[in-house]
Amino acid sequence: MTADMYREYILQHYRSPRNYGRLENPDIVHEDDNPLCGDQVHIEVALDDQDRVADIRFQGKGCAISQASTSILTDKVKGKTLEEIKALTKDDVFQWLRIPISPMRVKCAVLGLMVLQAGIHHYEARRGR
Amino acid sequence: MTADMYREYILQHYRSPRNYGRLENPDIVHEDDNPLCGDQVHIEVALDDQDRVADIRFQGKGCAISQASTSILTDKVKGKTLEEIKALTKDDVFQWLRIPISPMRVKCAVLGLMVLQAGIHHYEARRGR
Amino acid sequence: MRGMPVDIEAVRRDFPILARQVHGKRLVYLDNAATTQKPAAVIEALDRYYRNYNANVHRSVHKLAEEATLAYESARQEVARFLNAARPEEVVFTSGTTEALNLVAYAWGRANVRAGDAIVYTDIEHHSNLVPWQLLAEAVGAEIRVVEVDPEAGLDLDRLEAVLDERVRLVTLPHISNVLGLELPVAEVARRAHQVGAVVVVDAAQSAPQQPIDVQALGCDFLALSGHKLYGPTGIGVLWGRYELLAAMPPFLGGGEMIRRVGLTRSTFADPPARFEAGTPKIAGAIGLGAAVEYLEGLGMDRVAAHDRALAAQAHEALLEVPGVTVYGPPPDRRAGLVAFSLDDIHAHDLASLVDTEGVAIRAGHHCCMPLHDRLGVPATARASFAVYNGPDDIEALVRAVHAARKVFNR
Amino acid sequence: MRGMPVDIEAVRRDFPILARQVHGKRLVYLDNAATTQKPAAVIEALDRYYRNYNANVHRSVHKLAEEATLAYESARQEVARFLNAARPEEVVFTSGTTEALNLVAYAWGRANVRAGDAIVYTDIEHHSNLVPWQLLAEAVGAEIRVVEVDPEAGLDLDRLEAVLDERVRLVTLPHISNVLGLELPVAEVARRAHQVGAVVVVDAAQSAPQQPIDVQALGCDFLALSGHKLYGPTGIGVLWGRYELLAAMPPFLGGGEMIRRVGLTRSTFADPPARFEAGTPKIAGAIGLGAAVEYLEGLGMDRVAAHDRALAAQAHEALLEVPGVTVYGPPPDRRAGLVAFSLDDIHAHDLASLVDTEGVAIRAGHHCCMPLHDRLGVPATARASFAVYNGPDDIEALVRAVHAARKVFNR
Ligand SMILES: Cc1ncc(COP(=O)(O)O)c(C=O)c1O
Ligand SMILES: Cc1ncc(COP(=O)(O)O)c(C=O)c1O
Repeated sequence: MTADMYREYILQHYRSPRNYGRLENPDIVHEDDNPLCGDQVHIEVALDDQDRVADIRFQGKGCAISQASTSILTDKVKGKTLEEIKALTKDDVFQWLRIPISPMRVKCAVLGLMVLQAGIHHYEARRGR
Repeated sequence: MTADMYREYILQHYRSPRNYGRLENPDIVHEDDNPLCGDQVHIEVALDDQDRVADIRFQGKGCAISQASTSILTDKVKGKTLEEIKALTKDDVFQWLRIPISPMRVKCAVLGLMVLQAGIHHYEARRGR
Repeated sequence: MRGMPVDIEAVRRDFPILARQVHGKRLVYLDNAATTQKPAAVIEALDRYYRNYNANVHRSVHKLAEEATLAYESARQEVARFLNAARPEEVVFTSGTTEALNLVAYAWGRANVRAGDAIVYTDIEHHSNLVPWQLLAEAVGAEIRVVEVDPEAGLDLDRLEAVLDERVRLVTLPHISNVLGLELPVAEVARRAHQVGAVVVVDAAQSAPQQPIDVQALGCDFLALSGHKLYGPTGIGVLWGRYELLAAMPPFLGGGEMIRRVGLTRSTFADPPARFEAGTPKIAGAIGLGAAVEYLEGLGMDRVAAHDRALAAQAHEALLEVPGVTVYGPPPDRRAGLVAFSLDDIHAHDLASLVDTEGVAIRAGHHCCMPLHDRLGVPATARASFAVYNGPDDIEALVRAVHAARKVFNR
Repeated sequence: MRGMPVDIEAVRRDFPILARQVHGKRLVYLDNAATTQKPAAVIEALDRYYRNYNANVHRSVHKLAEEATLAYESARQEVARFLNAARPEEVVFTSGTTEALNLVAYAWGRANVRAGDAIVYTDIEHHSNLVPWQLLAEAVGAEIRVVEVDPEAGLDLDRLEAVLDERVRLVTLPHISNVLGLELPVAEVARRAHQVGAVVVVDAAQSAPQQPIDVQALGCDFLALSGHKLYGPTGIGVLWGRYELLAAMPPFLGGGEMIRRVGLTRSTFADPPARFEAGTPKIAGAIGLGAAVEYLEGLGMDRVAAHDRALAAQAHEALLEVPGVTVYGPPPDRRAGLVAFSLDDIHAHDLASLVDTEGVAIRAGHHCCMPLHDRLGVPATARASFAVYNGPDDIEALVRAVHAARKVFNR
């Protein structure tokens, strides 16, 4: 049932997102939107010297699913290496969310991950990898 | 039944068309084809001084229905005025043919009439009517 | 007869899908502006075609081809009558409104619009009546002039006059906005556009299912509609065009059927409508659309119009009573059969997902009207749109579901 | 399994239309190259869609829209598998082969072919693979080069080489000729065309229903097919294109769905395949085509190919035994599943009308190949074309009917 998508903790992430805002000196900055519904996510990442996520912030607008899942994502990837993040899939996001994502909302749920991974690709391309 | 379209007298008109050939000094000359099946009809008409069909000839290539119906047409319009010919309809052709024309063959059956009527229109336009 | 309302219970029995449940609830289908459901008459017409007389049309002489051709051409006649076209040859079957509008933009547009000419449209267009003209304008170097429409008051004809001059080759507008439920004064627009020699294109995707269409009374030059929004199949639509205009237009798609004579390097083309129906036509689609139009004429388009508008007005008023709801578009008494709205700062997708759990199907998004949503200042709205099988119970279900959604977000 | 022939009786039970009679006779449907009949699996897939989950796709979040979207996208995946496409996004749904070829001619062609460039096609093309390129050549000032194909021996690759140089931007050809039943060596053509940097377009309207298609093995760049010839619904077709080419192409039709961001005067566009599917898609059509492809895969395309070719060879030989018959195209052992022929100087339409009275449906005409018929020196031919539900009894019926027609004309 779709109503299960709107569990209390999802709405809490939506209302009071974790890691909201910007960073002083981010290594990675990327943003994109989901043109279907207009959801927007902007992500900034600071890396430590081993290319692990030292800090991460995001800002965004959009539906509860896209914003809550990005909020959860930012918590989950802290301390992870870029390689580990690139290996994440939709299924990882679904597991973190612990709610049934209806097919038409998948793009909302994974928007944050897509933006983060695209940001990493741009970062690596810039660094000539 | 479509086989009825191929009655003996239809095939006779097809094999030995009436009024086949050309005229010495035609007043009206027109030809056209049915692009669907490639049927062609060329008609020439000589008028008397009261704008009646004094003589008519045709040549053509194509299916039995188009050629036979044009052959019959040329017989039927002799002595008719241009006004009378312009008033002829598909139904007149069907009556002369005395066979059931299947809907997909209507264009074949009326090709001769269409060419003759178009020829009259061009003729009248040329004479400034 | 004409004065009597639509018998909703009888109509509902005509639509097989309404028997189904969604999430264990009765299906309350209020996404009719996106696509309508199909009466059994249409579904069975398709079935009959495929089970009994499927064949390619026009070009074969055998029995099945004969039956298919007659059915296809009689569908054209039915649509012509439905639109009050001067002749059936003015009805070109396309795959939908979108292809119909693109056909005009490519075939008429590329031949008639030149660098420095101007194209006029409104700021409430559906993307399908926006992008084709943008592509045309870019290809030929034409200018685009946009007429602002007030979401509530409608089109001010003075604003139209302000952009009309002899450089304007084409004016296009929606008959009914798919977001605002606003009807535009097409006949008046056509009269004024014709004074500067412009051609008038009407996007009737939303109006054709909702009210009687008389192309001659509207006085427009082209009109586009979609079968799937008109209780007919997907993949079929209509471009109606004035015959003289169609006859003067170069072809659009090249292929079988639209030719007169094909040579290895040059070809000549058939008369309309064949000229614009390249390739094997959408045979079943056209036959299904013919059945849909017949079904609607059985109900009477006047009654359909009254029905849809009454429901929309009622929905508009009922939604306004839900705290936090904003409704977009004209007041209830001037509203066509749809209502777009938003609820507090709940995203429209969340709202639509939540009401879906109650069996209520509404649409959420920009409804292919991004520029209008930019103007309204919201990225997305929710939209309930009405059809002949909807009734007051559907509106009650909608309002209940919206209340419930509000509770979820405010708990 | 693979080695076993098609079980004709079992297959016939899958096709409801075969139960019907024509002029009191069993329907012998041999007009399959024009359009095939549909198995119950396809008709029922359409029916299920309209009765249970009809909704617009992609843009709504409610339950029906979810079901419709999943079904629509899984049809894309099935077609991608059927063609061995590298990815489903290479499959663009169109209204048929004709629209698919025009899409390439407009979107790819207008962006990539310039004045002085050359386009290569054969002299056996269907009008749908001729007129779009003629319109393109005229619009941009390109040159057309025609490769002659020998009706019996086929395409001589040296003749192709003779017209290939760096000015050639595009080479297009039919995979199987709809008149000659001749297969062209697409992979070889593609290899040579690619050596001069040309893009290769394959008209697979006739081959897709008749043999396994592997776009990667063919090595072509675009491939077009029609659903209605592939046991699927009318009004649906496919353009397959290599992803990099599709991704680099500007849009064709403008409208909903194909956009990324729409402004009042400028817009940006979605990635393929959405970029090329403007407006509400042919939803039921795609779902029906998916069901058709599934049905064919159940039979096995290798077996379908063996079946159709065996019948065509048999028909070819049987027809040659009728006095006065001329058959066009390659010998029986190299013939794909269709036979075009003429009988004495009886016009093909008369022949088709007469065999129709025996319940035998064949096609007569130029089969949208006027230039080829000019070359063959006949205005029209009769054509029998075969499908999985045809059997030797159908060929017997055809030959009997042709004999009878001969008698009518010779009496
Ligand atoms: C070889 C060939 N190409 C193209 C077409 C055009 O297909 P459609 O009419 O379905 O667009 C056909 C069939 O008519 C064909 O046989
Ligand atoms: C006003 C309007 N115009 C055009 C369209 C496009 O119609 P289609 O998607 O059927 O081509 C729609 C519906 O989507 C519409 O509501």
